[in-house]
Amino acid sequence: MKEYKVKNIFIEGAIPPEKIAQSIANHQSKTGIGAHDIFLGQVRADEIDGKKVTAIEFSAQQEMANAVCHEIRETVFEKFPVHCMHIYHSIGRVGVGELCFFVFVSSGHREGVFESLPFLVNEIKAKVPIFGKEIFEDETHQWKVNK
Amino acid sequence: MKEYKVKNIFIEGAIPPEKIAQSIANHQSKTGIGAHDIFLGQVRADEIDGKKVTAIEFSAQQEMANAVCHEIRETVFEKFPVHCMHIYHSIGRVGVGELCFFVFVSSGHREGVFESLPFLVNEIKAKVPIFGKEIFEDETHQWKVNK
Amino acid sequence: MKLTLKYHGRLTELFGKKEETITVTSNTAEALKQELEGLDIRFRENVYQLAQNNKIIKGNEILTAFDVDIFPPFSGG
Amino acid sequence: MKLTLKYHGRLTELFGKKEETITVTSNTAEALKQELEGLDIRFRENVYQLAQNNKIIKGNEILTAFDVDIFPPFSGG
Repeated sequence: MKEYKVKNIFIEGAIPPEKIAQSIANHQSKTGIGAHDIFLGQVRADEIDGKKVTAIEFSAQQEMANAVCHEIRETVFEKFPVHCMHIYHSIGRVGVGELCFFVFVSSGHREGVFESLPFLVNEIKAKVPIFGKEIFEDETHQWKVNK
Repeated sequence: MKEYKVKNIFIEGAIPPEKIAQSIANHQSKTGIGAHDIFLGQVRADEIDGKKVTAIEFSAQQEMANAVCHEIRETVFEKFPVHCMHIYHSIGRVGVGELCFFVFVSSGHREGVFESLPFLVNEIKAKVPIFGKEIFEDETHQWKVNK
Repeated sequence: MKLTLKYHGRLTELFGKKEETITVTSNTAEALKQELEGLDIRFRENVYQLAQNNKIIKGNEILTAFDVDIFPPFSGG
Repeated sequence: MKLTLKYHGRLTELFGKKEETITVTSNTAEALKQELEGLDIRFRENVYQLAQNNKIIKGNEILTAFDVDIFPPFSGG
Protein backbone atom coordinates (compact mmCIF):
# COMPACT_ATOMS: atom_id res chain seq x y z
CA MET A 1 0.00 0.00 0.00
CA LYS A 2 1.83 3.15 -1.08
CA GLU A 3 0.84 6.22 0.87
CA TYR A 4 1.70 9.64 -0.38
CA LYS A 5 0.75 12.02 2.40
CA VAL A 6 3.51 13.30 4.67
CA LYS A 7 3.32 11.45 7.98
CA ASN A 8 4.55 12.50 11.39
CA ILE A 9 7.37 10.19 12.41
CA PHE A 10 7.78 11.61 15.92
CA ILE A 11 6.71 10.01 19.17
CA GLU A 12 7.15 11.82 22.48
CA GLY A 13 9.61 9.87 24.64
CA ALA A 14 10.41 6.16 24.35
CA ILE A 15 8.66 3.91 21.82
CA PRO A 16 6.72 1.27 23.80
CA PRO A 17 7.08 -2.39 22.69
CA GLU A 18 3.27 -2.55 22.60
CA LYS A 19 3.28 -0.04 19.75
CA ILE A 20 5.42 -2.45 17.75
CA ALA A 21 3.06 -5.35 18.51
CA GLN A 22 0.10 -3.20 17.44
CA SER A 23 1.87 -2.20 14.24
CA ILE A 24 2.61 -5.86 13.43
CA ALA A 25 -0.99 -6.87 14.14
CA ASN A 26 -2.25 -4.14 11.77
CA HIS A 27 -0.69 -6.07 8.86
CA GLN A 28 -2.66 -9.29 9.28
CA SER A 29 -5.22 -8.20 6.70
CA LYS A 30 -2.50 -7.56 4.08
CA THR A 31 -2.35 -11.11 2.82
CA GLY A 32 0.18 -10.49 0.05
CA ILE A 33 2.85 -9.92 2.68
CA GLY A 34 5.12 -12.86 3.46
CA ALA A 35 8.01 -11.13 5.23
CA HIS A 36 8.40 -8.30 7.73
CA ASP A 37 11.67 -6.80 8.89
CA ILE A 38 11.85 -4.45 11.87
CA PHE A 39 14.83 -2.38 12.95
CA LEU A 40 14.84 -0.95 16.47
CA GLY A 41 17.32 1.51 17.94
CA GLN A 42 17.83 1.19 21.70
CA VAL A 43 19.68 3.69 23.92
CA ARG A 44 23.02 2.21 25.04
CA ALA A 45 24.67 2.87 28.41
CA ASP A 46 27.89 3.98 26.70
CA GLU A 47 30.72 4.98 29.00
CA ILE A 48 32.57 8.13 27.94
CA ASP A 49 35.55 9.35 29.99
CA GLY A 50 34.32 7.29 32.93
CA LYS A 51 30.77 8.65 32.86
CA LYS A 52 27.78 6.53 31.87
CA VAL A 53 25.04 7.66 29.51
CA THR A 54 21.64 7.41 31.24
CA ALA A 55 19.41 8.91 28.54
CA ILE A 56 19.41 10.61 25.16
CA GLU A 57 17.38 13.74 24.61
CA PHE A 58 16.34 14.11 20.98
CA SER A 59 15.47 17.35 19.22
CA ALA A 60 14.73 17.84 15.53
CA GLN A 61 13.66 20.19 12.80
CA GLN A 62 10.47 18.19 12.75
CA GLU A 63 8.82 19.63 9.67
CA MET A 64 11.91 19.00 7.54
CA ALA A 65 12.47 15.59 9.17
CA ASN A 66 8.97 14.50 8.16
CA ALA A 67 9.42 15.89 4.63
CA VAL A 68 12.78 14.13 4.19
CA CYS A 69 11.34 10.82 5.48
CA HIS A 70 8.54 11.19 2.97
CA GLU A 71 11.08 11.50 0.14
CA ILE A 72 13.17 8.58 1.41
CA ARG A 73 10.00 6.48 1.63
CA GLU A 74 9.15 7.26 -2.01
CA THR A 75 12.66 6.34 -3.10
CA VAL A 76 12.44 3.00 -1.28
CA PHE A 77 9.05 2.22 -2.84
CA GLU A 78 10.60 2.88 -6.26
CA LYS A 79 13.79 0.87 -5.70
CA PHE A 80 12.49 -2.17 -3.80
CA PRO A 81 9.44 -4.47 -3.93
CA VAL A 82 8.11 -3.20 -0.61
CA HIS A 83 4.39 -3.32 0.30
CA CYS A 84 4.45 -1.31 3.52
CA MET A 85 6.86 0.96 5.32
CA HIS A 86 6.67 2.69 8.71
CA ILE A 87 9.15 5.04 10.36
CA TYR A 88 8.99 6.31 13.95
CA HIS A 89 11.56 8.26 15.96
CA SER A 90 11.48 9.54 19.50
CA ILE A 91 11.53 13.21 20.35
CA GLY A 92 12.46 14.31 23.88
CA ARG A 93 14.08 12.14 26.51
CA VAL A 94 14.60 8.36 26.15
CA GLY A 95 16.23 6.38 28.94
CA VAL A 96 18.92 3.72 28.62
CA GLY A 97 17.47 0.39 27.44
CA GLU A 98 14.43 2.10 25.90
CA LEU A 99 13.65 2.30 22.20
CA CYS A 100 14.11 5.52 20.22
CA PHE A 101 13.87 4.38 16.58
CA PHE A 102 11.45 1.98 14.88
CA VAL A 103 11.62 1.20 11.16
CA PHE A 104 9.33 -1.44 9.69
CA VAL A 105 9.20 -2.80 6.11
CA SER A 106 7.04 -5.56 4.65
CA SER A 107 7.27 -7.40 1.35
CA GLY A 108 6.07 -10.53 -0.40
CA HIS A 109 9.37 -12.31 0.17
CA ARG A 110 12.40 -11.97 2.41
CA GLU A 111 14.77 -10.59 -0.24
CA GLY A 112 12.62 -7.46 -0.51
CA VAL A 113 12.94 -6.63 3.17
CA PHE A 114 16.59 -7.62 3.61
CA GLU A 115 17.62 -5.26 0.82
CA SER A 116 15.37 -2.34 1.66
CA LEU A 117 15.63 -2.11 5.46
CA PRO A 118 19.39 -1.34 5.76
CA PHE A 119 19.10 1.18 2.92
CA LEU A 120 16.14 2.85 4.61
CA VAL A 121 17.78 2.99 8.05
CA ASN A 122 21.04 4.36 6.63
CA GLU A 123 19.21 7.00 4.61
CA ILE A 124 17.31 8.18 7.68
CA LYS A 125 20.48 8.35 9.78
CA ALA A 126 22.27 10.32 7.06
CA LYS A 127 19.58 12.72 5.89
CA VAL A 128 17.04 13.42 8.62
CA PRO A 129 17.70 16.49 10.85
CA ILE A 130 17.50 14.86 14.29
CA PHE A 131 19.96 15.63 17.07
CA GLY A 132 20.73 13.50 20.11
CA LYS A 133 22.12 14.83 23.38
CA GLU A 134 23.66 12.14 25.57
CA ILE A 135 22.84 12.79 29.23
CA PHE A 136 25.24 11.40 31.85
CA GLU A 137 24.46 10.25 35.40
CA ASP A 138 25.51 13.64 36.82
CA GLU A 139 23.20 15.44 34.34
CA THR A 140 26.14 16.79 32.33
CA HIS A 141 25.86 15.96 28.63
CA GLN A 142 27.57 15.69 25.29
CA TRP A 143 26.12 15.84 21.81
CA LYS A 144 25.82 12.45 20.12
CA VAL A 145 27.88 11.82 16.98
CA ASN A 146 26.76 9.04 14.63
CA LYS A 147 29.42 6.55 13.60
CA MET B 1 24.67 -13.24 26.31
CA LYS B 2 25.66 -16.52 24.68
CA GLU B 3 23.55 -19.46 25.75
CA TYR B 4 24.67 -22.96 25.07
CA LYS B 5 21.71 -25.14 26.00
CA VAL B 6 19.51 -26.46 23.20
CA LYS B 7 16.29 -24.43 23.18
CA ASN B 8 12.89 -25.38 21.85
CA ILE B 9 12.10 -23.15 18.88
CA PHE B 10 8.53 -24.42 18.39
CA ILE B 11 5.32 -22.62 19.24
CA GLU B 12 1.96 -24.32 18.75
CA GLY B 13 0.00 -22.37 16.11
CA ALA B 14 0.48 -18.72 15.15
CA ILE B 15 3.04 -16.51 16.90
CA PRO B 16 1.10 -13.70 18.64
CA PRO B 17 2.40 -10.11 18.16
CA GLU B 18 2.34 -9.77 21.98
CA LYS B 19 5.06 -12.41 22.20
CA ILE B 20 7.26 -10.19 20.04
CA ALA B 21 6.54 -7.16 22.24
CA GLN B 22 7.39 -9.22 25.34
CA SER B 23 10.61 -10.44 23.75
CA ILE B 24 11.63 -6.86 22.89
CA ALA B 25 10.80 -5.65 26.42
CA ASN B 26 13.00 -8.41 27.89
CA HIS B 27 16.04 -6.69 26.36
CA GLN B 28 15.69 -3.37 28.17
CA SER B 29 18.12 -4.45 30.90
CA LYS B 30 20.80 -5.34 28.32
CA THR B 31 22.23 -1.86 28.06
CA GLY B 32 25.10 -2.71 25.69
CA ILE B 33 22.53 -3.30 22.93
CA GLY B 34 22.01 -0.43 20.49
CA ALA B 35 20.28 -2.20 17.61
CA HIS B 36 17.67 -4.94 17.24
CA ASP B 37 16.57 -6.54 13.99
CA ILE B 38 13.50 -8.76 13.79
CA PHE B 39 12.44 -10.92 10.86
CA LEU B 40 8.87 -12.19 10.75
CA GLY B 41 7.38 -14.69 8.33
CA GLN B 42 3.67 -14.23 7.63
CA VAL B 43 1.41 -16.71 5.81
CA ARG B 44 0.50 -15.34 2.37
CA ALA B 45 -2.82 -15.93 0.58
CA ASP B 46 -1.02 -17.26 -2.50
CA GLU B 47 -3.25 -18.30 -5.38
CA ILE B 48 -2.27 -21.58 -7.05
CA ASP B 49 -4.26 -22.85 -10.04
CA GLY B 50 -7.16 -20.60 -9.05
CA LYS B 51 -7.29 -21.78 -5.42
CA LYS B 52 -6.32 -19.60 -2.49
CA VAL B 53 -4.13 -20.68 0.39
CA THR B 54 -5.98 -20.19 3.71
CA ALA B 55 -3.45 -21.70 6.10
CA ILE B 56 -0.15 -23.54 6.33
CA GLU B 57 0.16 -26.60 8.53
CA PHE B 58 3.73 -27.09 9.74
CA SER B 59 5.27 -30.36 10.83
CA ALA B 60 8.92 -31.00 11.73
CA GLN B 61 11.48 -33.42 13.03
CA GLN B 62 11.49 -31.28 16.14
CA GLU B 63 14.43 -32.78 17.99
CA MET B 64 16.70 -32.39 14.97
CA ALA B 65 15.28 -28.94 14.18
CA ASN B 66 16.20 -27.73 17.67
CA ALA B 67 19.66 -29.30 17.43
CA VAL B 68 20.33 -27.72 14.03
CA CYS B 69 19.14 -24.29 15.25
CA HIS B 70 21.51 -24.64 18.18
CA GLU B 71 24.42 -25.18 15.79
CA ILE B 72 23.37 -22.32 13.53
CA ARG B 73 23.13 -20.06 16.57
CA GLU B 74 26.68 -20.95 17.62
CA THR B 75 27.97 -20.24 14.11
CA VAL B 76 26.29 -16.82 14.12
CA PHE B 77 27.74 -15.95 17.54
CA GLU B 78 31.20 -16.83 16.16
CA LYS B 79 30.88 -14.96 12.86
CA PHE B 80 29.06 -11.77 13.93
CA PRO B 81 29.16 -9.33 16.88
CA VAL B 82 25.74 -10.38 18.11
CA HIS B 83 24.69 -10.05 21.78
CA CYS B 84 21.38 -11.93 21.68
CA MET B 85 19.58 -14.23 19.30
CA HIS B 86 16.11 -15.80 19.41
CA ILE B 87 14.44 -18.17 16.97
CA TYR B 88 10.80 -19.29 17.03
CA HIS B 89 8.81 -21.26 14.47
CA SER B 90 5.21 -22.36 14.45
CA ILE B 91 4.19 -26.00 14.53
CA GLY B 92 0.66 -26.97 13.49
CA ARG B 93 -1.81 -24.76 11.66
CA VAL B 94 -1.23 -21.03 11.00
CA GLY B 95 -3.87 -19.02 9.14
CA VAL B 96 -3.31 -16.50 6.35
CA GLY B 97 -2.04 -13.17 7.71
CA GLU B 98 -0.71 -14.80 10.87
CA LEU B 99 2.96 -15.11 11.84
CA CYS B 100 4.78 -18.45 11.62
CA PHE B 101 8.46 -17.46 11.97
CA PHE B 102 10.17 -15.02 14.34
CA VAL B 103 13.92 -14.42 14.29
CA PHE B 104 15.43 -11.75 16.52
CA VAL B 105 19.05 -10.53 16.75
CA SER B 106 20.55 -7.75 18.86
CA SER B 107 23.93 -6.07 18.68
CA GLY B 108 25.79 -2.98 19.83
CA HIS B 109 25.44 -1.33 16.43
CA ARG B 110 23.31 -1.72 13.32
CA GLU B 111 26.00 -3.32 11.13
CA GLY B 112 26.02 -6.34 13.43
CA VAL B 113 22.33 -7.02 12.98
CA PHE B 114 22.08 -6.18 9.27
CA GLU B 115 24.80 -8.72 8.47
CA SER B 116 23.74 -11.49 10.81
CA LEU B 117 19.95 -11.55 10.38
CA PRO B 118 19.77 -12.50 6.67
CA PHE B 119 22.48 -15.12 7.19
CA LEU B 120 20.59 -16.58 10.14
CA VAL B 121 17.21 -16.64 8.36
CA ASN B 122 18.71 -18.22 5.22
CA GLU B 123 20.52 -20.88 7.26
CA ILE B 124 17.32 -21.81 9.07
CA LYS B 125 15.34 -22.05 5.83
CA ALA B 126 18.03 -24.22 4.24
CA LYS B 127 18.98 -26.55 7.09
CA VAL B 128 16.11 -27.00 9.53
CA PRO B 129 13.78 -29.98 8.91
CA ILE B 130 10.42 -28.21 8.90
CA PHE B 131 7.70 -28.94 6.35
CA GLY B 132 4.78 -26.72 5.36
CA LYS B 133 1.52 -27.98 3.89
CA GLU B 134 -0.48 -25.26 2.13
CA ILE B 135 -4.19 -25.70 2.83
CA PHE B 136 -6.65 -24.32 0.27
CA GLU B 137 -10.16 -22.97 0.83
CA ASP B 138 -11.68 -26.34 -0.11
CA GLU B 139 -9.38 -28.15 2.37
CA THR B 140 -7.33 -29.71 -0.41
CA HIS B 141 -3.61 -29.04 -0.03
CA GLN B 142 -0.19 -29.00 -1.60
CA TRP B 143 3.22 -29.24 0.00
CA LYS B 144 5.04 -25.92 0.23
CA VAL B 145 8.29 -25.53 -1.72
CA ASN B 146 10.72 -22.81 -0.63
CA LYS B 147 12.00 -20.49 -3.34
CA MET C 1 20.21 -55.13 9.54
CA LYS C 2 16.78 -53.88 10.58
CA LEU C 3 16.22 -50.20 9.96
CA THR C 4 13.19 -48.01 10.67
CA LEU C 5 12.61 -45.44 7.96
CA LYS C 6 10.85 -42.32 9.28
CA TYR C 7 9.07 -40.35 6.57
CA HIS C 8 8.40 -36.62 6.84
CA GLY C 9 6.31 -33.97 5.10
CA ARG C 10 5.00 -34.99 1.69
CA LEU C 11 6.80 -38.35 1.87
CA THR C 12 4.31 -39.46 4.54
CA GLU C 13 1.63 -39.03 1.89
CA LEU C 14 3.68 -40.51 -0.91
CA PHE C 15 4.36 -43.67 1.07
CA GLY C 16 1.03 -43.62 2.90
CA LYS C 17 2.71 -44.09 6.28
CA LYS C 18 4.88 -42.29 8.82
CA GLU C 19 7.42 -45.07 9.23
CA GLU C 20 8.26 -48.62 8.26
CA THR C 21 10.86 -51.12 9.37
CA ILE C 22 12.78 -52.92 6.65
CA THR C 23 15.80 -55.20 6.46
CA VAL C 24 18.75 -53.74 4.55
CA THR C 25 22.30 -54.84 3.75
CA SER C 26 23.82 -51.36 3.29
CA ASN C 27 26.11 -49.86 5.88
CA THR C 28 26.70 -46.38 4.41
CA ALA C 29 24.37 -43.51 3.53
CA GLU C 30 25.03 -43.72 -0.21
CA ALA C 31 24.68 -47.51 -0.28
CA LEU C 32 21.35 -47.19 1.54
CA LYS C 33 20.13 -44.67 -1.04
CA GLN C 34 21.05 -47.08 -3.84
CA GLU C 35 19.38 -49.96 -2.04
CA LEU C 36 16.18 -47.98 -1.42
CA GLU C 37 16.10 -46.81 -5.03
CA GLY C 38 16.37 -50.43 -6.15
CA LEU C 39 13.49 -51.41 -3.88
CA ASP C 40 10.97 -48.69 -4.75
CA ILE C 41 10.55 -46.37 -7.73
CA ARG C 42 9.29 -43.59 -5.42
CA PHE C 43 12.82 -43.20 -4.07
CA ARG C 44 14.13 -42.79 -7.60
CA GLU C 45 11.50 -40.25 -8.59
CA ASN C 46 11.63 -37.95 -5.57
CA VAL C 47 14.26 -35.72 -4.00
CA TYR C 48 15.08 -36.75 -0.44
CA GLN C 49 17.81 -36.61 2.21
CA LEU C 50 18.74 -39.05 4.95
CA ALA C 51 19.50 -38.25 8.58
CA GLN C 52 20.47 -40.24 11.64
CA ASN C 53 20.94 -39.03 15.21
CA ASN C 54 19.62 -35.61 14.16
CA LYS C 55 22.30 -35.09 11.50
CA ILE C 56 22.10 -35.24 7.71
CA ILE C 57 24.19 -38.15 6.37
CA LYS C 58 25.52 -38.72 2.88
CA GLY C 59 28.27 -40.43 0.87
CA ASN C 60 30.18 -43.06 2.76
CA GLU C 61 29.09 -42.00 6.23
CA ILE C 62 28.45 -45.16 8.22
CA LEU C 63 24.94 -46.08 9.35
CA THR C 64 24.98 -46.46 13.12
CA ALA C 65 21.38 -45.76 14.17
CA PHE C 66 18.32 -48.01 14.12
CA ASP C 67 16.18 -45.13 12.79
CA VAL C 68 16.81 -43.11 9.65
CA ASP C 69 14.85 -39.95 8.83
CA ILE C 70 13.85 -39.55 5.20
CA PHE C 71 13.30 -35.86 4.45
CA PRO C 72 11.78 -34.17 1.41
CA PRO C 73 13.11 -30.62 0.74
CA PHE C 74 12.68 -28.38 3.79
CA SER C 75 10.06 -25.67 3.62
CA GLY C 76 10.04 -23.89 6.95
CA GLY C 77 10.08 -20.15 7.47
CA MET D 1 18.51 41.24 3.25
CA LYS D 2 17.28 40.22 6.69
CA LEU D 3 17.71 36.55 7.43
CA THR D 4 16.76 34.55 10.52
CA LEU D 5 19.34 31.88 11.33
CA LYS D 6 17.79 28.94 13.18
CA TYR D 7 20.33 26.94 15.16
CA HIS D 8 19.87 23.26 16.00
CA GLY D 9 21.40 20.62 18.26
CA ARG D 10 24.79 21.56 19.69
CA LEU D 11 24.84 24.83 17.72
CA THR D 12 22.12 26.18 20.04
CA GLU D 13 24.63 25.77 22.86
CA LEU D 14 27.59 27.03 20.86
CA PHE D 15 25.76 30.23 19.95
CA GLY D 16 23.79 30.39 23.20
CA LYS D 17 20.53 30.93 21.35
CA LYS D 18 18.00 29.16 19.15
CA GLU D 19 17.82 31.83 16.47
CA GLU D 20 18.98 35.28 15.53
CA THR D 21 18.10 37.69 12.76
CA ILE D 22 21.00 39.27 10.88
CA THR D 23 21.42 41.38 7.77
CA VAL D 24 23.39 39.71 4.97
CA THR D 25 24.37 40.61 1.41
CA SER D 26 24.73 37.04 0.06
CA ASN D 27 22.16 35.55 -2.26
CA THR D 28 23.48 31.99 -2.62
CA ALA D 29 24.15 29.20 -0.13
CA GLU D 30 27.90 29.22 -0.63
CA ALA D 31 28.13 33.01 -0.46
CA LEU D 32 26.17 32.93 2.80
CA LYS D 33 28.58 30.37 4.25
CA GLN D 34 31.52 32.60 3.34
CA GLU D 35 29.79 35.62 4.79
CA LEU D 36 28.95 33.84 8.06
CA GLU D 37 32.48 32.51 8.35
CA GLY D 38 33.79 36.03 7.96
CA LEU D 39 31.44 37.28 10.68
CA ASP D 40 32.07 34.65 13.36
CA ILE D 41 34.92 32.22 14.03
CA ARG D 42 32.43 29.61 15.31
CA PHE D 43 31.22 29.11 11.73
CA ARG D 44 34.79 28.48 10.63
CA GLU D 45 35.54 26.02 13.40
CA ASN D 46 32.44 23.86 13.23
CA VAL D 47 30.87 21.59 10.65
CA TYR D 48 27.40 22.73 9.63
CA GLN D 49 24.87 22.59 6.80
CA LEU D 50 22.29 25.10 5.63
CA ALA D 51 18.67 24.43 4.76
CA GLN D 52 15.74 26.51 3.57
CA ASN D 53 12.15 25.43 3.00
CA ASN D 54 12.98 22.02 4.51
CA LYS D 55 15.72 21.27 1.98
CA ILE D 56 19.50 21.25 2.35
CA ILE D 57 21.06 24.00 0.18
CA LYS D 58 24.63 24.33 -1.01
CA GLY D 59 26.84 25.81 -3.76
CA ASN D 60 25.14 28.44 -5.88
CA GLU D 61 21.58 27.57 -4.90
CA ILE D 62 19.71 30.85 -4.48
CA LEU D 63 18.49 31.99 -1.07
CA THR D 64 14.74 32.54 -1.29
CA ALA D 65 13.51 32.08 2.28
CA PHE D 66 13.53 34.45 5.25
CA ASP D 67 14.64 31.63 7.56
CA VAL D 68 17.69 29.44 7.17
CA ASP D 69 18.29 26.36 9.32
CA ILE D 70 21.86 25.85 10.48
CA PHE D 71 22.41 22.17 11.25
CA PRO D 72 25.29 20.41 12.98
CA PRO D 73 25.87 16.78 11.83
CA PHE D 74 22.70 14.70 12.23
CA SER D 75 22.65 12.10 14.98
CA GLY D 76 19.22 10.50 14.93
CA GLY D 77 18.53 6.78 15.04
